[in-house]
Order: sequence, then structure tokens, then C-alpha cells
Amino acid sequence: MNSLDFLFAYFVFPGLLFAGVVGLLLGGIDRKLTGRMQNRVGPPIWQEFLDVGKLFSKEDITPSAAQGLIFTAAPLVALGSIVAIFLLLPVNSPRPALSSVADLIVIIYLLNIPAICAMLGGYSSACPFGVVGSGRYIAQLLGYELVFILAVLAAALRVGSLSVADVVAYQAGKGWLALQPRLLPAAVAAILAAQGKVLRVPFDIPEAETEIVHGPLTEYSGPKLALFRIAYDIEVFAVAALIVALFFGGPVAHTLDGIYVPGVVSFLIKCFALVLLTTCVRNICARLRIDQALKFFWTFAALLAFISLVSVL
Amino acid sequence: MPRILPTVLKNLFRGPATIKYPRERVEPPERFRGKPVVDKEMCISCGLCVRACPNDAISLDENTKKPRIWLARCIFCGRCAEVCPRKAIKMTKEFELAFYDKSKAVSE
Amino acid sequence: MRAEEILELLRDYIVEAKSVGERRIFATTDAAKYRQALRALKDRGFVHLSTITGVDLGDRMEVIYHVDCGGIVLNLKLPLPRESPSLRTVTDIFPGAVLYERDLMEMLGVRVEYHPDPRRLFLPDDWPANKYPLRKEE
Amino acid sequence: MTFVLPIGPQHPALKEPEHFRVEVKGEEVVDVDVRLGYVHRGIERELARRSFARGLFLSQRVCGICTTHHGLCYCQAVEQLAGVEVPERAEYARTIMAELERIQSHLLWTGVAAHEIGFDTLFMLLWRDRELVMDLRELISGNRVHPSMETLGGVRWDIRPEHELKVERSLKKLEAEVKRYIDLFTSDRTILARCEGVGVLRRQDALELCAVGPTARGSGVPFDVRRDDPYAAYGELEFEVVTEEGQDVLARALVRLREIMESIEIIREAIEAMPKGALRARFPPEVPDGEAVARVEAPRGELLYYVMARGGDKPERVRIRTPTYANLASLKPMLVGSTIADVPIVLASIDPCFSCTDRITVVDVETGASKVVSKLELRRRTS
Repeated sequence: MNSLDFLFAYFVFPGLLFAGVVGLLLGGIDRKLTGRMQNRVGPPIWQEFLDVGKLFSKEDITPSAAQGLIFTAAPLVALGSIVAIFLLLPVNSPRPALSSVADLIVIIYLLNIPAICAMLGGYSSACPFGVVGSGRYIAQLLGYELVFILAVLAAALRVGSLSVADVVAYQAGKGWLALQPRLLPAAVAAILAAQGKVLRVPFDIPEAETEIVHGPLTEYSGPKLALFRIAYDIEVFAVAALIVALFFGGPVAHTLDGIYVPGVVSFLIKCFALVLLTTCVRNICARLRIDQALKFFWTFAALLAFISLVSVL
Repeated sequence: MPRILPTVLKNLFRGPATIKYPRERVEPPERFRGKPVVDKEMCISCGLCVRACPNDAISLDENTKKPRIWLARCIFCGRCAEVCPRKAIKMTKEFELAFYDKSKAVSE
Repeated sequence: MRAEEILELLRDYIVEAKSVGERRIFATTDAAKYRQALRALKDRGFVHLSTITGVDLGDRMEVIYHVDCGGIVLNLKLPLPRESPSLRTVTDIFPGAVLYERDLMEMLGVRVEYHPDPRRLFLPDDWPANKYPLRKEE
Repeated sequence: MTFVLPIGPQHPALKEPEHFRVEVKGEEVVDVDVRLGYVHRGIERELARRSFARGLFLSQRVCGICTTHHGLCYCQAVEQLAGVEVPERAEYARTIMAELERIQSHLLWTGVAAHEIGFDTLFMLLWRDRELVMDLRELISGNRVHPSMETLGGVRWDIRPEHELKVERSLKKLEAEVKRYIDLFTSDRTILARCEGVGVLRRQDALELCAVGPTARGSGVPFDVRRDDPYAAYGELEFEVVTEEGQDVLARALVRLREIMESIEIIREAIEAMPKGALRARFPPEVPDGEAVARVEAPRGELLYYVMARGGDKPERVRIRTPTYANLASLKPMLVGSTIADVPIVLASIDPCFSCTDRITVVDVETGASKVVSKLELRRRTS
């Protein structure tokens, strides 16, 4: 894995360019479907590209009361870390670009960095809405992270290794983990936690538009907000990719009645299906309060994950 | 099972309730009160409309003595069209009345 | 509860009264007895004070309590001197009057004693102290 | 340690500029103070300077959502003063327009409430159905927001048979949709989680603080001007006053939704019973000396106009007390004790209309002369 390959992997194929384009496209499709579900025309699919493009052309403002350094660094670190995850995730072949023994734990942490960056951005922006939003974000993170880790552990224990490549290889042989009765609760728990992780209604409490404007990102505008928007869209794609890799077989090429379906395509279809699910969920419920969300995560979702964890021991 | 799910899924396959204005347009109904237009020949310069207008948006031209309606002040209530004895003022169906230059916001 | 019964109820608190139409009564009272009148209405079960209106009649000021008595609107008029109009708060009888009295103080300059929260309601903070918009300046 | 969270005057939850100083300890609301005056246009002084015919159009513009009710209330007050009898057909036409306005106002509110609790799909669907009623208003009067159908002495246009046909068809469609919304509001778990037991206004507080409209009826107070003090054609129509016992945000929402169903029945009844006859009675330019109080049941509650005239064609004093003004006092018992997340939905639950509430007179006195402040200057002063 010499440095040139690494640069190519980071910036072009599974990294920034690919993940960015697919992430923004998924975001655009999500907005179009939401529009149609709400009986309106909805924006074109490439709307996310237009939004991000316009934001980059805007003036870059840092509030005077904010700690400039953290305020500016937060979006950059968020984007950098979320793109790094794609090196560790199996995208086109069962073996991810960078593979090591326990990369599952590295992925879990990398997935949390954008959330922490948003919190840092919120606190550093010295705006009351930012502070309240970040506080809520931490509370919600404690909620869904517990469930997500339990679910991922259940899958890893079932396979017996903490490396994504092994999990994908195991599933290639024995079929999707989600279909196994002992691991189905974990899959459902992971999807519920994903709804919280990507801040979709009913869990978009940190960014509750009608209560605290835009939560941690209230003071962000222009290029910094564009970076956060890209990081957010890629994060949605990354969470979907991880759940697909762990529970739905990952990028396994198979032939469907004669047509050869390459790994990447099946992987993208499965990710798209998951994102479609979150879109559907977000259009049929209202936003919960932070205490209700925590109660939901710690009781219902955690129980599901725990059941499959115990059954797999 | 949330009651709104069937509605939401049905909406996916139903056409949107919204249209792509301004490319597609909807014809306003017959009684629509849009921009008031003055028919100069019919007008007998009686000034009833000037008095009836609740917002003093109508004034008679100095020399031609015909009503001039300042659209920036007009509230499109239709009183002028109602009181005009010769029905010289009519409320058209035109409602796109944005102007860059305020002096042009006038209906002669 | 027809108009006559209400007039009967308030007979010794009001100076003169006339009922207009089926469901409107205009009664005038004076500074000493207006609180007993409102108290009698409250005890009789009419709890809804629609609003308090302040009118500057030029030679004197008038504060009108509009009370809803089961569909009939009783307008209790209280004349006040124009120089330094003042009256006691009625929030102890009708707690809902708290905003209306602030409005009265701000717009007409009627001093309402013992008001729980005598701050400004509508006018901006930098509004000159003793200027009252609803007073007749001429 | 309490922390003051400023909500407003610019805030996405508030469609109009008002300012709430919410004192919170952590997420729990300790105290609320409301500060108004940002859309303060001095309408009452303006009305005193305008003749009755012109003042009617200004009174309709006190509020953008309940324009018919403001115009109707002003007309009735002035008609009481002048002793003018409004023809029967005009009374029915006024009732129909008033009920159409109540339906669109309640649909608008329910949509905004759904948006406050993050249910955007419901928000979009509710506002799509509201277009059915807005199109009816535009069909009958030529303008969807300011129909200004009522005028001194009657109504300006007639509701012709082909209009009645369209009204009937749209109402049937609307009735089906609203039934589904009522079913949704009583069953959807996420809506119940955000609305049930939130912003409780006890019946005793509602009575003490003189709450009006759905805010009071949601706490079991059966106070409705249409039944207690009937105006227009409400005396001849049967309808029942909708009340709920829940005393919380959900109860107020259900009152409004059920009132839509009631209004649909009222409109159907009114269309059937509408007699033939004149649309307007002659209205004298001069009005005798005297005073009058008119009340209507606006979508948000009891709306009261007090008009006092000393002869001539201009009123001496006009007092407008809007329903939101009456409900403001009830906000405190509702909010104290709830959490920050509940503040927007509780604020919205009284369906506040602040352009209604800020309309008292302002006169620029620095220059000494009693020059009335122009609207533009007024906004500069208060912004």
C-alpha cells in the first residue's frame, strides 16, 4: 500500500470523490423522495451539489465571540475523518483498501468524530442555540452509541473477529448475518441507532429547527457549512455502508439470473435501500424530546441489541 | 403501524399536488381582483373612484383628468371598479406586479 | 339570566344604566363602588372579563370594564378626572386583567395602584416617560 | 443557576416577531416573560382618522388569517351604531365566509403545530388541503387572503348556485381528509408523545385568566360567542360547541380539528337555508352619536370591537381586543415546569396571532405636534 495508492484510495475511489458524489446523490434522492411523499414536486436529485456549490461561493464568516481556531478546524476534521472510514470499509471487494486486525473499533471511533466535531463547533460558536444544541447532541450520542456498539459487537462475536473483512468473508459463505434469527434483533437495533446517528427525525433533536434554529451548526455559513453538509451526507452513506457490510453481506458479487452483478453495484443498491428506509421513517413520525429519545434508546433498542449479544455468546 | 404510512406511500405514486409555476400556470377565477385597468374612453372623469379608494391610490391626471392608479398603494379591493358609474375601471387577472422602478408601478 | 336580573344585581353599585338591544348593557359607576360591582359579578359566577377599554373624552377620562355575563356584555363605565387619573387594580378579582391594566397604564397614563407587574407591554423601551399615545393632545 | 434563553423576535418557531424571555434551569422552564410591540401599527388611531367605509378595509388588515372576522366585527359594531338592519341573505353569506375562514385558519394552525413538533409531512399535507378552502374563497370573492366580502350593511357579492356546487364538492373531499387527521392525532405515538400532557392549562386557570376560544375550550370551558351571543345567521343554525377535557396541547389540537368538522356542517346547513333577497341595505354616511360593542368568535377566540362615535362619518374611539391578547396571560401557567423542547409547541398551542395584538396607537410626540407616526417610521422606531 504505497503512498500513491493511498492518495488515490483516499482522494478518488473509495474516498472523497466517490463517497462525496454518492453521498450527495443519496442526499438528493432522499430529498426528492421526501418531496414526493409529501405530495409536492421536490427538488432535482442533484440539488445537494447545487446547495454545496452555492455555499462555497458565499463569504466565510467566523463570529467574533467564537474561538476561531476550533470553529474553523471542526468542519475540516469532520470531513477528513468521515472520508478516512471509506478506506476501512469494503466497497468494491471484500477486502477494504486498508485492512488490519481490529479495524471495526477504528471505524466506530471514526464514525463518532464528525459528531464530536459538530459539538465542538457548537460550543466554540458561543451562541446560546449552539451550546444547547451541542449539549443535546452529547446526550443523544450516549443514547444511540450504546445501542450501536452492542449491535456491532454481536455481529463481531458471531463471526469471532473484529475485522470487517472477516465478517464479509464469513457472510459470503454462510449468507447474511441479518437473516440469522439470533442476529436479527441486532440488525434492527443497528438500524434504529443509525436513525439517531444520522440525526434524522424522530431523532434530529440536536438540530431541532423550531426550537434551537440549527443546533450546533447555527453560526456556520458559507464554506464551513458546506464542509459540514458534505461530511453529513458522507456520514449517512458511511453508516449505511457499515451496516450493509456487517449485516447484509457487504459488496459480494453474485449473478442474478445470468447477469453478473459486480460487488460495488450490489453494495450501492443495499446502501440505497437502507437510506430509503431512513427516509421513510423520517416522513412518518414527529421529533421526540431528548428525554424520550434516550428512554427509547436505553430501553427498547438496547434490549434488542442485548438479546442478540447474549444469544451469540 | 403508524396511520400515516399508507398515505405517505400512496403519495409516492400519486402526482404532486404542486405545479412548476411559472412554467405551468393556473387560470385565476372569473371574479379575481388583479391589476385595475382604466378604459379612458368610457371614463367621464367624475372622480368617484378617487373618493371611494380606501388607500388614496387613485389620482386624476392634471391635464387629461383621467384616473391614474398607483399600484404600490393599491390594495386590490375592487371598490373603484364597483363605484364607477360607467364601469370604466375593471379588475384584470394580472397579478404578477413586481417592479424594479417604483415610478413605473402605475396603471394608466 | 336576562338583562333585568343583571341590572337588579348591580342596582346599588351603579349610578345609571341602559340596556341596548337584547344583549348589551351600558352602566356607569363611580370610583367608590366599581370594585363591589365587579366583586358581585364574580360571586354571581360571571368570571370572564373580556377587556378594559380606556377612552379620553377630552374633558374627562373613562375606563370601561367589559364583562361577559352569559352572552350579555355588561359595559361598566368608570369616569376619571383628566389630570391624575388613578384606580385600584382589579387583578385580585379578575386575574386575567393583568395585561389589560398594563395596556391602560401605558396608553392613557392611568395610574393603577397595587398592580403586580406594572411594566411596559407594547411601547418600545426608549419611549419618553410621560407621553401617552391615546391621550388627546390638542 | 438559571440561564435566560431568548426566543424571538427573530426565531423560526415564531412566524411573527414577538419576544419571549424564557428563564430555564437546565432544560426546565422556570419563568416566562412576553414582550410585544414589534408589529405595532397604531391601527386604532388610524381607524379614528378614517371614515367608516375606509376604516373597514383597515380593520380587515389587523390580521392576515382572520380578516373576515375582523371586518365582520367592525361592520356589526358600526351597524349597531347606525341602527341598520342587514338583509337575511347577507347574514347567511357572512356566516358562510366566516366559517370558511375558520376552517382555513384551523388547518393553517394544525400544519404549523405539526411543523413545530417536527412532523413536516403532516405540515405539507395539511397545507395542501387548506388550498381547497383558499380556492373557494378566491372563487367567491376574488381574493384568497382578503376576501373582504362583508361591507357596511351587507355583503358585496352573491354566492351563486354554481359556487355552492363547488363548495359542496370541496367540503366533501376536505371532510374525508380531516377525519383521517383526527384519527391520526389520536393514535400516532410520536404525536401523542409530544402533545399529550404538555402545556397543561387547568380549567380553573383558564377561567381565572379569562382564556378564550380553543385555548379555553381545550380545558373544558364551553365558551363560544356563536352560541352565547349569536350574530349573523348563527341564531338560526344548529351546531354544538366542541370542548375537550384534556387541558393540554393535544386537547387544543383536537378541539380545532373537530371544529373544522363542525364548520363544514354549518356551511352545508347555511347553503341549504340561505333565503333569496337583497345583498345590502343602504348605509347612511353619517352615524348618530353613541357607542356599540360587537363580538364575533374568531378562529382563535372571542374578538371584541368597541366603537364610540360622536356623530359625523368618523369613529371617535375604536378599541380592538383580539383573542390572542386574552390568551397571552394563560401562557405562563402552561409553560412553567415544561422543558425547552416543549416551548415552541406550547407557544403555538394558543395559536398566537401577534399582528392582531400589536395594534394600539402611537403618536410621535418629540416634535410636539400630534403628528401621527407613518408606518415606515413606526417600524424603524420599534425595530
